[in-house]
Amino acid sequence: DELRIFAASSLTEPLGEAATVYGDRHPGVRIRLHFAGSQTLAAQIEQGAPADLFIAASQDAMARLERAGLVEQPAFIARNRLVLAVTADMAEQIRTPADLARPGLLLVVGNPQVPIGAYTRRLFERLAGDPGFGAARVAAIRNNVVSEETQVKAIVAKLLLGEADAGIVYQSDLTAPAARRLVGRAFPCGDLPVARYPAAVLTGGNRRPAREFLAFLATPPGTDIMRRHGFLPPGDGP
Amino acid sequence: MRRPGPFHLYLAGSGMLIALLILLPIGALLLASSPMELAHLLGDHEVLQAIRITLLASLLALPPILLFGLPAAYGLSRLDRRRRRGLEMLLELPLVMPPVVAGLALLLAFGRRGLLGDLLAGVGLRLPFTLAAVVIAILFIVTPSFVRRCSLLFDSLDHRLEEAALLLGATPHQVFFRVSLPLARRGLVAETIMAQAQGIGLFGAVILFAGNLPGRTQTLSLAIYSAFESDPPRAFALGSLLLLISLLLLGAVRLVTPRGPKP
Amino acid sequence: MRRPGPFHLYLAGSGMLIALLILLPIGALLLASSPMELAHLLGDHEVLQAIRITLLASLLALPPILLFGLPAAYGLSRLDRRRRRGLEMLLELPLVMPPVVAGLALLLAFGRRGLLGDLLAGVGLRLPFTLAAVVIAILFIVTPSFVRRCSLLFDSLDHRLEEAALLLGATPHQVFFRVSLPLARRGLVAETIMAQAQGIGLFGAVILFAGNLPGRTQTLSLAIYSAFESDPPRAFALGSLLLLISLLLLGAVRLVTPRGPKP
Amino acid sequence: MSRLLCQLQRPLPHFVLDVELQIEPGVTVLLGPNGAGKSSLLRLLAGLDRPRHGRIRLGERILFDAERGICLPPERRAVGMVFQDLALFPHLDVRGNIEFGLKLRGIGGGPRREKVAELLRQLGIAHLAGRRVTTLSGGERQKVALARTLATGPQLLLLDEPTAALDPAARGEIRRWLQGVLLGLRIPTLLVTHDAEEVAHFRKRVAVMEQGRIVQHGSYHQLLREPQSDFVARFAGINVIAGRVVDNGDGRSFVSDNGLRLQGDFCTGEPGPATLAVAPWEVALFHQPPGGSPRNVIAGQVQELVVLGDRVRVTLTGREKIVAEISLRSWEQMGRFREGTRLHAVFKAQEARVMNV
Amino acid sequence: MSRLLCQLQRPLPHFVLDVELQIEPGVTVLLGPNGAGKSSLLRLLAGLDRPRHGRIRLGERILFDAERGICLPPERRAVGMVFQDLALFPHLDVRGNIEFGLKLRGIGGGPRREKVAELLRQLGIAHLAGRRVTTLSGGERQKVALARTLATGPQLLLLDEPTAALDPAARGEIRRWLQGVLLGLRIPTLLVTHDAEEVAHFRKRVAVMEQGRIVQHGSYHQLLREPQSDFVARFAGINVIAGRVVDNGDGRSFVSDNGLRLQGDFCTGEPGPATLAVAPWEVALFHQPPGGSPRNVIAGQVQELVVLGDRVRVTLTGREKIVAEISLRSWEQMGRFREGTRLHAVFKAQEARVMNV
Ligand SMILES: Nc1ncnc2c1ncn2[C@@H]1O[C@H](COP(=O)(O)OP(=O)(O)OP(=O)(O)O)[C@@H](O)[C@H]1O
Ligand SMILES: Nc1ncnc2c1ncn2[C@@H]1O[C@H](COP(=O)(O)OP(=O)(O)OP(=O)(O)O)[C@@H](O)[C@H]1O
Ligand code: MOO
Ligand SMILES: [Mg+2]
Ligand SMILES: [Mg+2]
Repeated sequence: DELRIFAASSLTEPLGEAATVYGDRHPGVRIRLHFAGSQTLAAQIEQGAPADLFIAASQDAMARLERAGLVEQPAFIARNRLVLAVTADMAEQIRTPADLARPGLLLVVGNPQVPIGAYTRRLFERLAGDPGFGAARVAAIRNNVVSEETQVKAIVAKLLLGEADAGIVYQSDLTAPAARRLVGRAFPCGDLPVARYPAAVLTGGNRRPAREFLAFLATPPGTDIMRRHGFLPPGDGP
Repeated sequence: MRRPGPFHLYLAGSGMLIALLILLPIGALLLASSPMELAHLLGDHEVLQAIRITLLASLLALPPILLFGLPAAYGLSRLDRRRRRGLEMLLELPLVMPPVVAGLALLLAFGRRGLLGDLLAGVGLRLPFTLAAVVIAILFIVTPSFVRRCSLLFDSLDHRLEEAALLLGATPHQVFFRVSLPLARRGLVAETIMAQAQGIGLFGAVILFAGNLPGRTQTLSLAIYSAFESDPPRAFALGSLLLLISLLLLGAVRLVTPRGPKP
Repeated sequence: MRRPGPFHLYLAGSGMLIALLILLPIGALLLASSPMELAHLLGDHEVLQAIRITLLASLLALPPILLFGLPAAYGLSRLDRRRRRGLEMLLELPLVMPPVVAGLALLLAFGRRGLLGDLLAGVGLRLPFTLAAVVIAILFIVTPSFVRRCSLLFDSLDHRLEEAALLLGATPHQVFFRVSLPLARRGLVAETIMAQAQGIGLFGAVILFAGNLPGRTQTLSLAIYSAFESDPPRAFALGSLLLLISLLLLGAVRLVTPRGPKP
Repeated sequence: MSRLLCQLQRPLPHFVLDVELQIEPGVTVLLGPNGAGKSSLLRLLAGLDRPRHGRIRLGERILFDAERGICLPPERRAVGMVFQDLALFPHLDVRGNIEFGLKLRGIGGGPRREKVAELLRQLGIAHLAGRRVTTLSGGERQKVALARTLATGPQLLLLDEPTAALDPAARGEIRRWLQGVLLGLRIPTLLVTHDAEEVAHFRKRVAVMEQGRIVQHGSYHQLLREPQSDFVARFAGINVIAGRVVDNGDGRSFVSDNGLRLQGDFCTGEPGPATLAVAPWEVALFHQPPGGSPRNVIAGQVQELVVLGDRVRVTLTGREKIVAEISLRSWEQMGRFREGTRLHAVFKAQEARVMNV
Repeated sequence: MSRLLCQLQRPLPHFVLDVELQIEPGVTVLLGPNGAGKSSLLRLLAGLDRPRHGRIRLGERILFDAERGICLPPERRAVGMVFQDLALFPHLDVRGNIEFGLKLRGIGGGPRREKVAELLRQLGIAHLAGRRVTTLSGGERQKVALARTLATGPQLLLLDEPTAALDPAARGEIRRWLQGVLLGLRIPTLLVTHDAEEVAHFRKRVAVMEQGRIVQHGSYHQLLREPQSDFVARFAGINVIAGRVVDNGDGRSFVSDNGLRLQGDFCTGEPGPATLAVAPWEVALFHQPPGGSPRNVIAGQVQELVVLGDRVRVTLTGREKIVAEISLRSWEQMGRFREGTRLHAVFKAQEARVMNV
């Protein structure tokens, strides 16, 4: 049996590991992983790519396939929190997100058209609405944005290379060994936007192994792998 | 003309095959969005900005490409074979680099912590996240193969004509400007057009090295990529737009450059 | 040689500037990972697979490029100007397309739901996510400019030599194979090398059209992208590896193609 | 034993090339001023350019017929051509150039090597066999071009100034060799040349082209006797004086456009525009006007004096310009006169010809 | 009023070019067989190639000195050169080619236009001014190349077969015009040619090159009288017979390598290897061997017969080959003999020269 999983690139690490573990337990199943941007994957599936399971990093891409009737009912398999990543050099200067307002800082965020950027924009809106933080400060922070990357990892790369001082990324991005040179700073307010990873079995694919793999991800070994790579359990709600 | 023999069919067949290979995807892309959508895009501020930056960057890249690329190509074509080999390989290398790698390499060289970081900081220059970075990325990707190919064109010139010019009193630079350049003109114009085209389509290296800030460094190509993640049909439409703009541009360049006589 | 005048300094200076533009990023990239790391990569199964696929795909793309590209270029260079213009623009268009757009366009054309989807399905062909798709992506990106540039090289041949061959009894195809090709040989070899190099570095179009399946369609360039997502330093190292392999390749090609006499 | 018949029209920038020509086996020399259309005619015959109208027949084969829409491509015409600018293949060495056509015909191994060796020997370039053609001297290149064309055994041979770059010795040799070869081959050959000696050599059939038309066609001897154009006269070195025949009661006289009046038996022809032709060796020179009633005397000053072997060519300018060729001995006897000397030229009446134009 | 002095060495593939030459203002003709190194010498003088050893001085200016490490680049030598293959600029029209050098010198507007117009007129190509050079005929191209070089006012002129593609009339005209121009310019000029008439024209100074060396240098007259090599003899059309002078008691005789024995006053020179030179016009032909004791008679068969104007050139082969030139009249009187006829050639003793070699 072959299981063809199309998954968002940000899941490269945990899904790779999960596939190995799952493969050990189910020797009859060969897992093929295909990582790319969520929309790339959606476009490929639309054009008839042979996939059994689709795990996206945004609801947009999933919704697109749902509308086309290409997937079954999706379910979330993980969540991811936004964090502020700061280079080691700047750890002193940037202790809290409020410090981002300092003039001259180089801040890199996601493009609002990609999931990370959309979440970041919502985050800024929340912060602006938070009297404790202040709209003026958010405006100053936005002023420090030098780039809106289309890939989370591009933000990480810029921080690792020291091109930028701080960036807004997912919690999971800080778990990679290379990211140890970055410092994470949590955002203050409680009601933060959270990224959700919907997964769905394709209607035209090999459904049984896909469902079984999804089920595995929800078992303790599965959630454990996700957690170790910085992802939160799916929780509930939309 | 003569009656077409099997060889002519082979030529025509090859041509048609390649035309199909190009036309099918392009046609499919253009069909995927309606003219209305395209017209609509032209009213979008961000799109217009991206077009502006695309044109600006490729326009800014043009003078250095010509100013340094042409003489470098000419110099290369005048070197002896042994010395050429290494240089030619050097010029071919950037072609191999996938966009991410090229972008990373550029950051490693010209970034804040890069090889030249301190030097550039010393003179108060910060390249990444600026239009300059877009231009440098274009230069890095486009110039080497431009130089390599122009040197091929210079190679194919008749050396006697340059000697004849020398004997009429032309200094080497006059020979270059009045004989070599005009003789290779057709080819050089074509190469320049292609370099520009390549610059317009550049994506990976630009996004890594220059970042993606609308109105500052976001080229049309980056805008397309951004749109693709949230609104694929818009990306299709933007892609069509890019093609149409380029078509106009390529046509315009052809109109303004009267072709020299075929040597 | 003569004493270098200001013009020679200009030539040499331009050359050095461009050499720096290439060498700095490449050097920085190579310095970013230790030889140990590189050696380590060569023991990695996935990396070896990616190398295999990269080489395989660009090797498979070579015959069609030469078989159809060269005659198409030759045919083009023999057309009259009016008919050439449109075709030349057509050949320049794919250069402009950002990789994503190119990939999309390919999907729209050759995908299961694409323009030719039913046709291809009818003959039992499924292109996306196969090695064939990688090859087609390479062909789509590389062939047009290859054809355009080779036609420039054919243009610069002395037409009299082809006439002389005809009069010695050569049929048009003999003229092509025995006169035109050998005469343009140096340039054609160079263009072929560059086309191969470009194919190796291809990314965006491949990931969209052919997917990123390790062992099946994951080229080194895609492997770098994946590594970039999980382990950026590994991506650097893979980038260096890609450069070194290409360097070896480019050098090897030079060794096996004895250069014809400079015409 | 096939002849070439052609009747062609094609517009050139300044005039229309309009030729009707029949070329027998053997050499026909094609003469004409620069830009007359000689090379253009050769290209039409070879099939490299296409005539607007007309037809070309070589023996039984129709190479071209505008009306019937026949146009054999060059490679199927079996026409050999040596280009004015040679067009050697720079990517091949001397041997490679010569055996090019043989290889195409599938002639391999021994026979090919022998054929090439023979040609190399006959042209005296055996030592160059392995040389790249770009390193040859002008004359060496020309020999290779000749060998390359002859190797293919063409049925019609078009030679565009094939010996122009050869040194005189080589030229003479190759001319003789060519003659031998062509005698053996017996194929129609059109030889473009500007070399009078070459014309003298292949003297039987000479065609003269001017402004795209064949203006004269015959033996060299006929040309010399009745040059029908300025070019032919100047080519042959004949004096031609333009004027008109007038009838003056007691006979006719010739009055040149510049007012020189000549009388005598030679003034045949009808009254009206005419030209007078007289060969330089039929002109005698005197310090004093000869006695009697000198009716064919032209007085003038020596403008140019060239010693050619044992003869001296003297150009005299007075009312008309006239060239005389006298023996070195006469010149010495006349005191080795120099430029500027005033002399009188007299020509033997029976040698001069007046032709109506 | 500057002369060119050169002393050069440069290895070529088959021999070493080794030339010592002094060229006075005016025209020096350079002759030599194909591949002798003439074009190569011109390239060295022009600075396009670099000699291994030696020096070149033009008037007071040192163009090259290997020892002192001086090597003026071509563009600063003020050397005009017409290439054997012309090398016209295909991207410029005729006018553009001619004014190329003038533009470089910053000569603009009126003076430039006038200069160009004058040259165009003088060469008779005014109607071609706007033509692309690729559309010119061979002869037209050569005229443009000449005009282009002369326009720049060079101080040394190197002309590599500049009239080879011209028709004879144009050749004569341009030769005369060139002579006029050069007389006016008074600059040293080296003219490579294979045309005997051209040599006769510029007869005062002739240099002969063979195998990379100047083997003879003098007036054409001297060359004709004492051809010091086979090439010169054949060039001038002189008969040269190789043999040796032998002393036989009652005087000396000349014995050719093929065993022909000739006796007479002309057998001067020391015993030993020698050549006998006799001009064709000094050879008389007879059906029967002339009476008396014919000591300078060569019997043979007519191998070739060419009518040149009023003379007939007859090639006789017997023990030795000898060429005679007789008048058309004599030939007619001798019954218009043809190829194959057996004849006897006799030369006037006082005209033959025996030279020790
Ligand atoms: N490709 C062309 N385009 C325009 N005009 C041309 C072209 N080729 C030749 N001509 C013109 O046609 C005329 C005849 O040229 P052609 O080469 O046949 O002359 P030719 O008799 O061979 O002269 P020559 O003895 O100088 O070689 C010339 O006036 C020439 O300028
Ligand atoms: N670039 C070169 N490489 C090798 N050999 C060459 C080169 N150029 C000339 N030669 C050789 O040098 C010799 C002299 O050539 P050159 O062209 O000087 O002869 P030339 O006297 O001008 O003859 P021609 O009268 O035929 O033009 C020839 O044997 C020629 O083959
Ligand atoms: O995980 Mo994504 O779809 O590359 O943001
Ligand atoms: Mg011609
Ligand atoms: Mg020469």
